[in-house]
Amino acid sequence: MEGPNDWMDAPHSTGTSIMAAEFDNGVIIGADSRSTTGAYIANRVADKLTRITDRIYCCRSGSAADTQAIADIVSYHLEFHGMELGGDPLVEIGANVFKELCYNYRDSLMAGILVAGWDKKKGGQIYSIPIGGMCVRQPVSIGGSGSSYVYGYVDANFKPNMTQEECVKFVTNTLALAMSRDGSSGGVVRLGIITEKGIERRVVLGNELPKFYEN
Amino acid sequence: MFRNQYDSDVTVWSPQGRLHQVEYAMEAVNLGSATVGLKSNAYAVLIALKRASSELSAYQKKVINIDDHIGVTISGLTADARILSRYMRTECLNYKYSHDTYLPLNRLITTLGNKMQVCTQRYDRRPYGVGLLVAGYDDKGTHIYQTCPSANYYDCKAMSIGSRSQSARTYLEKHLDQFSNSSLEELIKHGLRALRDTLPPEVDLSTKNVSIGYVGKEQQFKILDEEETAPYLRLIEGEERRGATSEKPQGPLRDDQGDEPRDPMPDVAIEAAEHAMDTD
Amino acid sequence: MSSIGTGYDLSASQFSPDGRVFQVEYAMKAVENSGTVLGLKGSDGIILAAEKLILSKLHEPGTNQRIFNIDKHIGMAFSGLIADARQVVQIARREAADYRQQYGVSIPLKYLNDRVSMYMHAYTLYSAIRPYGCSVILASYEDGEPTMYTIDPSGVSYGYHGCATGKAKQAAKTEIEKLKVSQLPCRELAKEAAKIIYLVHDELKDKNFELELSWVCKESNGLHQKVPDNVYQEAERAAKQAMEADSESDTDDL
Amino acid sequence: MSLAIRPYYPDYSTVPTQHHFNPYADNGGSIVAIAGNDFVIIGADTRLSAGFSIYTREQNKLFSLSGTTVLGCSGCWCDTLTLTRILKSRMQMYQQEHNKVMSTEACAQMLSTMLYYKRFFPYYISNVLVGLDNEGKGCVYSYDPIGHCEKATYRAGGSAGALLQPLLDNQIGQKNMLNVKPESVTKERALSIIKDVFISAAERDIYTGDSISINIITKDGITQETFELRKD
Amino acid sequence: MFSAPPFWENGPAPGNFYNFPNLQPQVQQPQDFRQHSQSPVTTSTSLVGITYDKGILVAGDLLASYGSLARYRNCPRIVKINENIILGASGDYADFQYVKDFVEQKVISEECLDDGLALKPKSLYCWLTRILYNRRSKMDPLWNNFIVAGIQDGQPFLGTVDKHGTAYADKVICTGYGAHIATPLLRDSLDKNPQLNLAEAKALIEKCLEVLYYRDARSYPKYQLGIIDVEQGVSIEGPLEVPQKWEIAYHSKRF
Amino acid sequence: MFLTRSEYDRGVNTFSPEGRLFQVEYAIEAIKLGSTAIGISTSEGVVLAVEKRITSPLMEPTTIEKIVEVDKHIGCAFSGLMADSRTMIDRARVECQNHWFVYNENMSVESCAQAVSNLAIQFGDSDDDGAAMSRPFGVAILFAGIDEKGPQLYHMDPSGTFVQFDAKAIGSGSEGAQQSLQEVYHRSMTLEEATTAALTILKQVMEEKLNSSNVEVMTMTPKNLFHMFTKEQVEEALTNVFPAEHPTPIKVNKQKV
Repeated sequence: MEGPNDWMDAPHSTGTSIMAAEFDNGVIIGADSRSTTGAYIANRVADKLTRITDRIYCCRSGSAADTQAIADIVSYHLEFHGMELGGDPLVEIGANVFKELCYNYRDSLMAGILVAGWDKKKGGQIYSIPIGGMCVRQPVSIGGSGSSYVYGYVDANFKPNMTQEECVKFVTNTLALAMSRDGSSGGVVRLGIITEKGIERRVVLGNELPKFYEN
Repeated sequence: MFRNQYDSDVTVWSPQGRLHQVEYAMEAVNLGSATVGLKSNAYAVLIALKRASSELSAYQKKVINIDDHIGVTISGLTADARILSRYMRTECLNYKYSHDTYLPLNRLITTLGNKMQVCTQRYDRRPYGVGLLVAGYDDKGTHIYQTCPSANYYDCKAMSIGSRSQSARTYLEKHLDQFSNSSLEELIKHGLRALRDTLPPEVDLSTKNVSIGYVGKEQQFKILDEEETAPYLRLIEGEERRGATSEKPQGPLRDDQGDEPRDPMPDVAIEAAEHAMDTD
Repeated sequence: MSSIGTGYDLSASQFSPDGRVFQVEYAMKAVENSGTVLGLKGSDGIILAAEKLILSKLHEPGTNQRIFNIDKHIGMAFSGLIADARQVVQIARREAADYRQQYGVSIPLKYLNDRVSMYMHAYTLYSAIRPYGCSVILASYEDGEPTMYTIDPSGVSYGYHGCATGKAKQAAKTEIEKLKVSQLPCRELAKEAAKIIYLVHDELKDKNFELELSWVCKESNGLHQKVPDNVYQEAERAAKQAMEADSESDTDDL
Repeated sequence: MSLAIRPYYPDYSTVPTQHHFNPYADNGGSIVAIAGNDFVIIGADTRLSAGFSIYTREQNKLFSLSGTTVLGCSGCWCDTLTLTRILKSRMQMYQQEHNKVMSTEACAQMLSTMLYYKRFFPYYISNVLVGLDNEGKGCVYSYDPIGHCEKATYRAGGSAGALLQPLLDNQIGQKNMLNVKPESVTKERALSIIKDVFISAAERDIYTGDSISINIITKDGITQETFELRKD
Repeated sequence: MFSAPPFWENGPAPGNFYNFPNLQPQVQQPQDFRQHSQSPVTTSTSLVGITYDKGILVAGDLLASYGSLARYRNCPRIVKINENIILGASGDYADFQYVKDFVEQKVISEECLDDGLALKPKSLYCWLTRILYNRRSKMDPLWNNFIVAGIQDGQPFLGTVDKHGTAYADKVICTGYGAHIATPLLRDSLDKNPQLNLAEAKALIEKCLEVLYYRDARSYPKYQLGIIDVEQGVSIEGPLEVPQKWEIAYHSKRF
Repeated sequence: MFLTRSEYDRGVNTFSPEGRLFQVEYAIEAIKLGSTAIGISTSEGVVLAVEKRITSPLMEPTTIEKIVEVDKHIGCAFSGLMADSRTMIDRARVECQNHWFVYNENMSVESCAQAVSNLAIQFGDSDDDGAAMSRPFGVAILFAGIDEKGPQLYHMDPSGTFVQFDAKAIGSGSEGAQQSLQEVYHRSMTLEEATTAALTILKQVMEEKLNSSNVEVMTMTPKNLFHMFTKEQVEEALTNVFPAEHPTPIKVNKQKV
């Protein structure tokens, strides 16, 4: 299947490592930056952290086209609804709009999405919407093809109510581990720290990633 | 009869906030023959007076079965009654089909009310020109509901509608406190007496012109045939009759306060609707 | 109303020469013909109260209620045509259900109010349909915040601290203005609401009435429901006492 | 292989198993009915199963449609549930529209049209309808899943139908026998034959067993009876 | 079946121009273009349900698996519907959420009526049967096994519906692996003692979950227990731990 | 601005202050313009006799069909707007055949009348089941049939009301004819007597002279079901009405109609 020329007919797919984790006053989202068609790296510095509203972001995995379209629709929807409400929509609402789309079109879409954000009512929140369109809130969530290699690391190292910098380190480490084992993930680590103030973006370059055992 | 320019369509409010077309439709109920509904703790009974258009014709059906636990009597336009009862039957069947239990009466009446209301708000419809008395039994016990063309409905202890029904209501109000513990037989007797009060003196109840239906706990709605009706009629035979004769001649069945323009009393469709019938 | 009867008042889709839409004004009249309802926004929630006229001894108590639940956390009281109001209730309930289905959370009252008033307004634009003959009061208590709106048959809506519609709306509003509603807790407001309803009830024109009281507040955990029996009885007692005191002082004056 | 044909899960390398959805299930069960001059008896086992798993041991498969008509169903249980619910609604609609209870013959014809109406997505049920006709005589109607209707005096249907029909042919129909007088079966004999054949069926058919429920229809109404079978 | 019916047809709605009387022929909605090839994705495993003398117990673990990955470990699937119904589900978790949301809205709408009537277990059971059957008839099934437990007319009721709309009620109902492993255990116990009390029933359920944990690779040792009792009403307990014994490992060292 | 009664009779959706729907009542008036039809139900069977109005000598009298077969066991006579009747008869036929197809039994006369009536009441109210007619049908129908309850006669008017009758007349002469029917009808009538009575009354209310080409007669008996009289049979029946020596064979009605 993965022949030398598979990129010619394979669609863009964010074979990916994505994650999000709650910390004491917000959430941190993170992703690798590799975008592949088959085994060909179509973009090595892609940005997989997608803005929905100022304080709601999502991390996308699955078909690039599907997830991008969904994110655009949801973004439009929430901006509009924010105006109707006269305030920022809740993260929960954003997650539910994603879920409705993913569930209702579950047979035609291929999308695994993490919705993360901050709102006044419940603070930092993460909702995981895998293929199939279920939706569940988690304090920490990982997704994408790289995630299967790091479940153990996350289970072992995540603690509730970390400080921001502890959490940044945790997310960076997790993603670096995933990227080093998953051929479809790689490049740089992009981070987003979402708090009441909005988002702060950071990048950890590919050559500056934390190193672990490498044999 | 007073008329004005605001009564041509249901979509027109009069300056006093009335809907004349709806009020006129209420009059259709008073053109029908009288019918009585009353209930005890265990039974709900409907008793109706049937009319025959000619010596050679059969009597019009007045009591209609809706489901095992619901029956109605009608007064007004029978064609409209058929449409409504068909709707109610369908609602009951659908609910039973999907929920494996009887449709609670109040929910049926609520949906019916909402259906009827639509007809009072659109130019291309007209209000249903029929009043119903609905008797039923559900988890909340026995019920008698009254529905009006105005899409109003009332949960009643007892009620009578149709022509000259005021006399029956007077009877019912007078004996109201006896009903709740009455036996079925007692209840039917009360109903028959109330119905008889609406008759002109020269007419009496007979197995031909009376129709009785009842429903209760472990008693599916049952409409009595002539043979079954006769014993009940015999029970009240010979009793002295009252009411009826002293009644005022049938006038326009609306509030008579105020003359031209007799508009200020909002008598239909608002919860204050019953003025229209009180002066029957 | 100089243009009454000149033919410009027969359709909701027509302006009169002096720029009014009479059909909508007439629909408001229907509201003024019905029993009084009021809503009071206190420090910890909202009280809705209604004067329900009893039309016949043959009716069961509790028939034709004037206060409805729209969602778990939203209540609605109305005055005007009951059949029309029930239709509005149905619209509001459907809006609330749709919102939950779409967004996974319960509907904010501000949004519901927008939707329902838009609906009612849509019925004032065409000659083929008539405006709704009812005014509604919507009330909720969300995240510690009481909110209350009223919507008129015209589709206009505003938020209020205290509001009344129906027959005696002016008298009731005057009474409400005497209170410092926003400082009172719901238990107190229940009494005040009952007093006002008893006070504005016109015994000469209307026969008996039934008092309906509901609340949505801290004590009810943000749920809209009928007030508990003890609160109801207390309120009714307070109202009757106030009425007696009132009539005594009246006779004194004479 | 192109993605268009088989979706793959980037999240996870081992793809969850693909299921082919078959809308039908075979839930087994057998029906036997015997009609006499003034009665008709129908029996059905009460085992509801799928493959080697017994869902329940006490599932009634007889549905009384009116005071004189009973339907026995076996096969796809979800279809049975749906069909019988619709039938009950249709019985009530008929009763209200025509002011009378539907006769067994009318019911038999209606069932046939209802089944054929679903010709291209049939109810996978083997139906046996019994009742008294207008003269009070017992009658048995049997159907294939798409609505072919056959009137008989005795019939076995369902998972053990093929096993039992020859037995009934012999015992009731007196087929292929020499020197026998055709005589109509008595109620007692019919009842004992039904019990006997079910005992045999339970020995040979894993989808039949646990117990049988029996309805006996006479002019006086429907009486019900149960009879235990082996429960393994 | 799931979407609310139009309020009334051709009525005016906000933001739309009202075309009166709107007598154009009704346009046929475009046919559903989705392909119905779905299969369950995130799934949960067995449910175990048993009737005791005064009520019903339903238990199921908290895991939602993604293939063989134990991905979500806090997914409750036994929910209280109202004061006399518990609903449990195994199978696709997204489908379960969909149905759960729908039923919950149904109950809220009912509570709004405030007429003192509540959905009955047999009604929900029947309604679910119709929903699931309709979906299977569209070849677009909801990939679940539901268990409805409740009290109706003072009697415990335990029923189940599967993705076909196959429905039955019994004293013992298990779904998934439980149907093969737990059902025989429970049936045996009930045969021996038809009138279990609550404590005995709880012990029995615990035993079943223990065995299921040993033998079902998609199970998880944390579970929820739904109890509906004629006298005590509804309660959902959990997360509870499945008791485990591994001493047997010492005896089979040689393998 | 004073409005006359005519203000309330424009639309089928308008009630008069008395709660009446004038459009429907006017439709009932339309029947009184139609030709007369008489139906009598006896224990032996039902007879229908109808006047045919031959407005021009150039017309082919046999093409005026005033009595039609709906099913073997149900026949109909109608009066009023002929064109409207076609739709209703068509509905009756479809319903009867459909009933037979689904239930393998004959539809009862009452159910047949009700089915047609359901069509008749679909005016004015564009209900859930789709489009509606903007006026009521201007037809009255007599349903004569045999079902399990024996011979039956039903009458249906434009308002959709249907009632069972022992004997009923519709059309322009209906008022006088109905009165005559009340006088002559008795429960033990034979079918032949009924036929004679129907023709006699018809003769009295018709403007034309009664003969075998301007009248149609049908009997409905348990044995022969729907049977339309041939011209010869009509003539034979008429001999009872016009015996050579007596101008009026049965004394029906002194009143001049």
